[in-house]
Amino acid sequence: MEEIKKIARELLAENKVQVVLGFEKGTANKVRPAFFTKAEDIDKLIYNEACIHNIALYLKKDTCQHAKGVAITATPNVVRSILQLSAENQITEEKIHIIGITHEGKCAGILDFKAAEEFSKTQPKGLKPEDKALIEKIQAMSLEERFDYWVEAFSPCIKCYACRASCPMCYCGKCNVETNNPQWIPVASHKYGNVEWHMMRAMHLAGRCINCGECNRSCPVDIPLNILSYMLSDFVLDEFDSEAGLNSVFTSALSAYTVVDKENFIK
Amino acid sequence: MSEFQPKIVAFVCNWCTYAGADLTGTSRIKYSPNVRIVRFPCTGRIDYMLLTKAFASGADGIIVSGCHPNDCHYTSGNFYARRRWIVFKKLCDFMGIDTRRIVFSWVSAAEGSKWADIVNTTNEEIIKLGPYDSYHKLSTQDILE
Amino acid sequence: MKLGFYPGCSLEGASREYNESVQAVAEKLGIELVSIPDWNCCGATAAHNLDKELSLSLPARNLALAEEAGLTELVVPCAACYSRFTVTQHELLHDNAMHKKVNEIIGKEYKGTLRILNVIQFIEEYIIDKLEDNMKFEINKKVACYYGCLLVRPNKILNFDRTEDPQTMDVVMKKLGADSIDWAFKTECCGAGFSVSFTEAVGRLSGKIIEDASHRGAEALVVACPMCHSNLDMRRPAMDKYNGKKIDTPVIYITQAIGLALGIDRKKLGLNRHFVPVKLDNFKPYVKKEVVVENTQIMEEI
Amino acid sequence: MARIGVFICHCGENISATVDCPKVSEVAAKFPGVAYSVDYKYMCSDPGQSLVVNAIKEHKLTGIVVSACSPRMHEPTFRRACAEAGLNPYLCEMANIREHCSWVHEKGDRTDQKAIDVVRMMVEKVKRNNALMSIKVPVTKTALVIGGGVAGIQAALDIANAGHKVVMVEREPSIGGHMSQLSETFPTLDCSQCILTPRMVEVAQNPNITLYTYAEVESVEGFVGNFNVKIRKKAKSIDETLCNGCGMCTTKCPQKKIPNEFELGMGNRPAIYVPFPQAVPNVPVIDRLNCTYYKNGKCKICEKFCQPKAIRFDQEDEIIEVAVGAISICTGFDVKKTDFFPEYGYGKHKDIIDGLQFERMASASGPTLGAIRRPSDGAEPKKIVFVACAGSRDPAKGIEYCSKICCMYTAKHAILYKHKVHDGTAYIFYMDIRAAGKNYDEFTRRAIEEDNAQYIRGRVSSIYERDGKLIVIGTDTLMNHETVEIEADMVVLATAGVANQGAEELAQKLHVSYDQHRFFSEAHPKLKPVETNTAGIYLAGACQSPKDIPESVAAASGVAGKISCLFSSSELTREPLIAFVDRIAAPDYSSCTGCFLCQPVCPYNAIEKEDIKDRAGNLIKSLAYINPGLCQGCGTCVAICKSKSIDIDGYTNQQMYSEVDALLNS
Repeated sequence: MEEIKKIARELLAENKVQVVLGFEKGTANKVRPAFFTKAEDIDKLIYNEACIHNIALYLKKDTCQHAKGVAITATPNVVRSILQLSAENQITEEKIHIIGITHEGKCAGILDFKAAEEFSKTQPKGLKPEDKALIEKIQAMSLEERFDYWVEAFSPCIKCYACRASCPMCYCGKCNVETNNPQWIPVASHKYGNVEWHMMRAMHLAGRCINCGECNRSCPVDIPLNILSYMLSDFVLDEFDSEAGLNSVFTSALSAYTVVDKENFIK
Repeated sequence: MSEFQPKIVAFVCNWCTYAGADLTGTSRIKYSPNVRIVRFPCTGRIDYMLLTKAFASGADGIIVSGCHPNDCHYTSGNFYARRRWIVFKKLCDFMGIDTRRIVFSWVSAAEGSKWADIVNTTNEEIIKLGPYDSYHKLSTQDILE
Repeated sequence: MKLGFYPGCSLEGASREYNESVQAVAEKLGIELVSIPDWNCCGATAAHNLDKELSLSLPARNLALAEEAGLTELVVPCAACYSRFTVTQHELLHDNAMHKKVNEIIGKEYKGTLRILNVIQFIEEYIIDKLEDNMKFEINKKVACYYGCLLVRPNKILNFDRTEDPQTMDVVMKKLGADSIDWAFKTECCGAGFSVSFTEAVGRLSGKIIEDASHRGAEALVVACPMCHSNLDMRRPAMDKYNGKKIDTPVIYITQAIGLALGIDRKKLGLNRHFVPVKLDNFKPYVKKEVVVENTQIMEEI
Repeated sequence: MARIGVFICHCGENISATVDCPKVSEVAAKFPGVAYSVDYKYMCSDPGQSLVVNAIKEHKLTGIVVSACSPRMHEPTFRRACAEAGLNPYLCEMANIREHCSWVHEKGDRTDQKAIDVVRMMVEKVKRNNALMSIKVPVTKTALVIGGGVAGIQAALDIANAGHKVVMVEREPSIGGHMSQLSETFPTLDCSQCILTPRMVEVAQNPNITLYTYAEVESVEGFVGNFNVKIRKKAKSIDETLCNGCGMCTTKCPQKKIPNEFELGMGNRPAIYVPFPQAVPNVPVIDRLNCTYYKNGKCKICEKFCQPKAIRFDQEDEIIEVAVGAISICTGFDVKKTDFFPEYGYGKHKDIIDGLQFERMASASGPTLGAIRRPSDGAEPKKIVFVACAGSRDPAKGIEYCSKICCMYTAKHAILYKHKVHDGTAYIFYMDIRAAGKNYDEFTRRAIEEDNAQYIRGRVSSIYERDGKLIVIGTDTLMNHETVEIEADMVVLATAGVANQGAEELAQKLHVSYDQHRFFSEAHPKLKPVETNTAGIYLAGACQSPKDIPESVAAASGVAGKISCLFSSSELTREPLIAFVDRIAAPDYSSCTGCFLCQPVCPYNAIEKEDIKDRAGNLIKSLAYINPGLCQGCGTCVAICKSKSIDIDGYTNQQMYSEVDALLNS
């Protein structure tokens, strides 16, 4: 922890960065993401097991956008998000100083993107057993059961868009759901609108989701919607050997093809 | 007519399947009138959201068709489309959306009879499956509520 | 080693020597051939001229019985039976409605899991590798391999060998030390079922085959089909009449040739049963070729 | 408020016999936004078009739907009518109720309903059409001719003589193609090389033509009027500027036993060689696979004897880039070899040859200097059998089509044979004699009547060798299907003409389509026989389907005419149906997030990065920008874009969505 603080303090003191993105103590024994702009404030910077939020999200916020340099305390999920954002031309390497934190909570020092790629590869990734189990459970259902399962699962959705707001990959200035000419997705949070919204989100994240689970965590009504993009990222890895968050230059399974892509379903 | 006549929407590319369907016409090969063709420049242009939109609006079956691999008028549009279909189909399957109702095919400008076959077999298959009530209801029922 | 076996009518009757030689060779090499219990006629040429369902049901019952008996591979030495079996399997696996119907007719469920082997496939897979260790003689004769029609046709279904100029038997015969000649009548018609009703035609068709083989110096014809064998062997008078000369080139089954190379008793191979006496003898004793020696020396040097 | 006009065409009875046109018109009149609806017998006729023009003016229409045939047929016609009436031509849509409705369905309510639905779809679409201006693009007035056979030569000379530049690319070391291999030509029996060689020389000497032999097209980018072509000029190992064509190197080369491709393996050539004496250019190439120096690192005898010192062993392939405005594909054909025929012995009998080999044999410059000789022993064949349709018109062989040229050349072969072997007999097994063409039937009659060719109508089931003779077994269908057995000395198979090697790869490089036999596809079998579906790329000769010399030459001149038309003005007009990235007010400038996931999917590299900067020059945002000159309008980027920031004119999101909406919520 002290090592993280030391790095952060130095970066701010030397004016290499204007903002350090990390966590501070919140109310009621909780932690909350925080922007640190002064070296003396770094005392408040913390990192512990409770700091699970994917703060890569804030890199696209104004405070970071306007800063010349940004440092970020980055767990493996955050590192993967940063790499994917870079692959999608949303952030540049010169600006971001990654203070790596391994999955065991140890400081991995400052990582440039190349090191981050290595870091990303060595950190445990892939689906958690409970997510896998849920996917398998759903896959074992009949077609009708699956449909009913999801309609039911989405029915409490109130279209608060917390899933979108918490997802570092949902960075579009104008989300498609807000397009009304044509009205691709019905705005109302009825069954149809909910199914189509979550379906579109899953498709948009196909091959881009880095499996942080932030969408699920932020959902006030506990929809297991992360499962959709998890399932697809697993599928895309199997099918196209492509995985998000490992590479800082362009990768996207859906913006590529091979001549031998499976076509047994095409007549 | 008491027999169920499904609504089938065909999303086709202009260069191969649309031309192939033209050839079906010039060859006077008969097929079911239950299909409505929507012309796109290329399969690469076909948005998967139009597919769910079609189901929601009352389609019972969908045909998506374009040029054979390597024959795309724009070289590679169909390859990107194919990849998108693979992923979309997987997602639909996972979400319980009936992918037997979405027929993907390659029909070239020379395959007039194949086009008639695709339409007819899809029509028969959809008649067997019946109307896609579960999805239609999704869009109508809840809105009325 | 246990394989399913379907003899069919020919191998129990007129072509007993074919059966005898297959069994003798299998026994010698430690392969157990298990006959399908309660097998019936394959339908031969008669059934599929009359009734499609019947022509599929007869083989299907045999195949279903073999599956019930827990067999996974079935050796069918008769080329006609092999053709009927393979065609049935193909048709039923490609036509669900017919498959259902046939299952009802035979009162059994035919799954289609069985691999059907003709005698050459049987030799290729289970015998050829064992030859080197077991051969006593080299068949140092000039032979003409005659395939007939049913082994390689319809090629789209059987997918076996080249339709017009098959090679598999030649490969086996060369392995036995024989000089298998390149000739023109490998797949020409022998006259087949006309044997009884229109013997003259068999005389003409088979006559050309025998004449070309003997003209090119073949000392024996090698076959793998009971029908071909009986025409080429039994209808010699009609052929001689057509050719205007007597030709006494014998016709042997490929399994008999293998039997001879393995040193099996001629009687056990049924060679005494032929119309045209099989005089082939004076075979060269087989010496296992030690081809590897040179290479190992080189290897050592390296 | 939209004022849409709907025009239902009867197409004579083509539509009205199946679809109740007045009813469709009546129903369409009630669609929201439809101001005028009418049905008429022939909408594409002059009065029909005036009807459209007048209705647009009279009813102040803001868009029209012509419900008739396929837009691939008459869309341009009605767009012109719109323009004439002062309406933007892109405010016209066609509802296809002929090819997609009346011709494929039975008369009945469901068919009428389909016609109505299709019209409703297009009405909803056209309401959302945008007025568009066509795009002008400059034209590079240079043509690329791929292939230097007779078609390529004709096309190149015609274009060059019209005053335009031509770049010709030929795969082999010399131009001339198959025609240079032929002996005499039917139906006049004039010597093939005598008429071709002067044309070859003309190509070499024409100042407008740049010739690259031993070269292949590496890649093609761009679009009509503006293609960028990379040509791989394979290393000849010779400095062409120095070589004087003396031929010393070829006579001194110690490698002499390489099968000569030009003689189809019936003769030999050295490793450094000119394919044939009249080659253009007369510059040898070194066959590196067979050259002793390239194999063993020793020899260089040719270098020693080369007086102008033109041998370059270290020469490398060269990539040449050229900008052209139009491309003519003239890559010709190939013939099946005798090994394609199992029933005729898989090519193992030396005395069974194919038609092209017979041409070389009959040619005075060929391996036998024009004498007909058995390849096996050099004896003069007294009985020769020609088998027509070897492979052609045979679905079992995968070649259902007629190779077209074989009937005529087989008759020619029989005549040439008789002229050279007076006491010989020629038998010809045939299915039909197809001699449609000027003086063609007279020619086959001549073979039969004057030169005593024995025509037997029937197929050959097998050919085998016996005692040095070839036994040909066939049937005579005109003689009670009797079996015919001929003891021949030699057999010539008129093997099927097939697409040339590499046709598929070339088609993919050029983005043109080809049929199941790998022949290039024309844009329309009747009305656009020399165009491809890709604007600016044309076809001539046997690369399209088997063709004889006059047909190939005619097609080539047709292509030259087309290309000259294209080059007649310095600009051409393109359809403006292309993609664009949306623009909105500051501070967002566009809903595009600049993720550039669309960039790799564009087949034309049309998506560029555009930087939005403030007045001080600071970067605000990077956006995707679609270069309208390069975009061809496939729309793949549109479907890829998550924020729907890209749209495509003619097929906008609004249009497509409304179409589907109108179709189903009826």
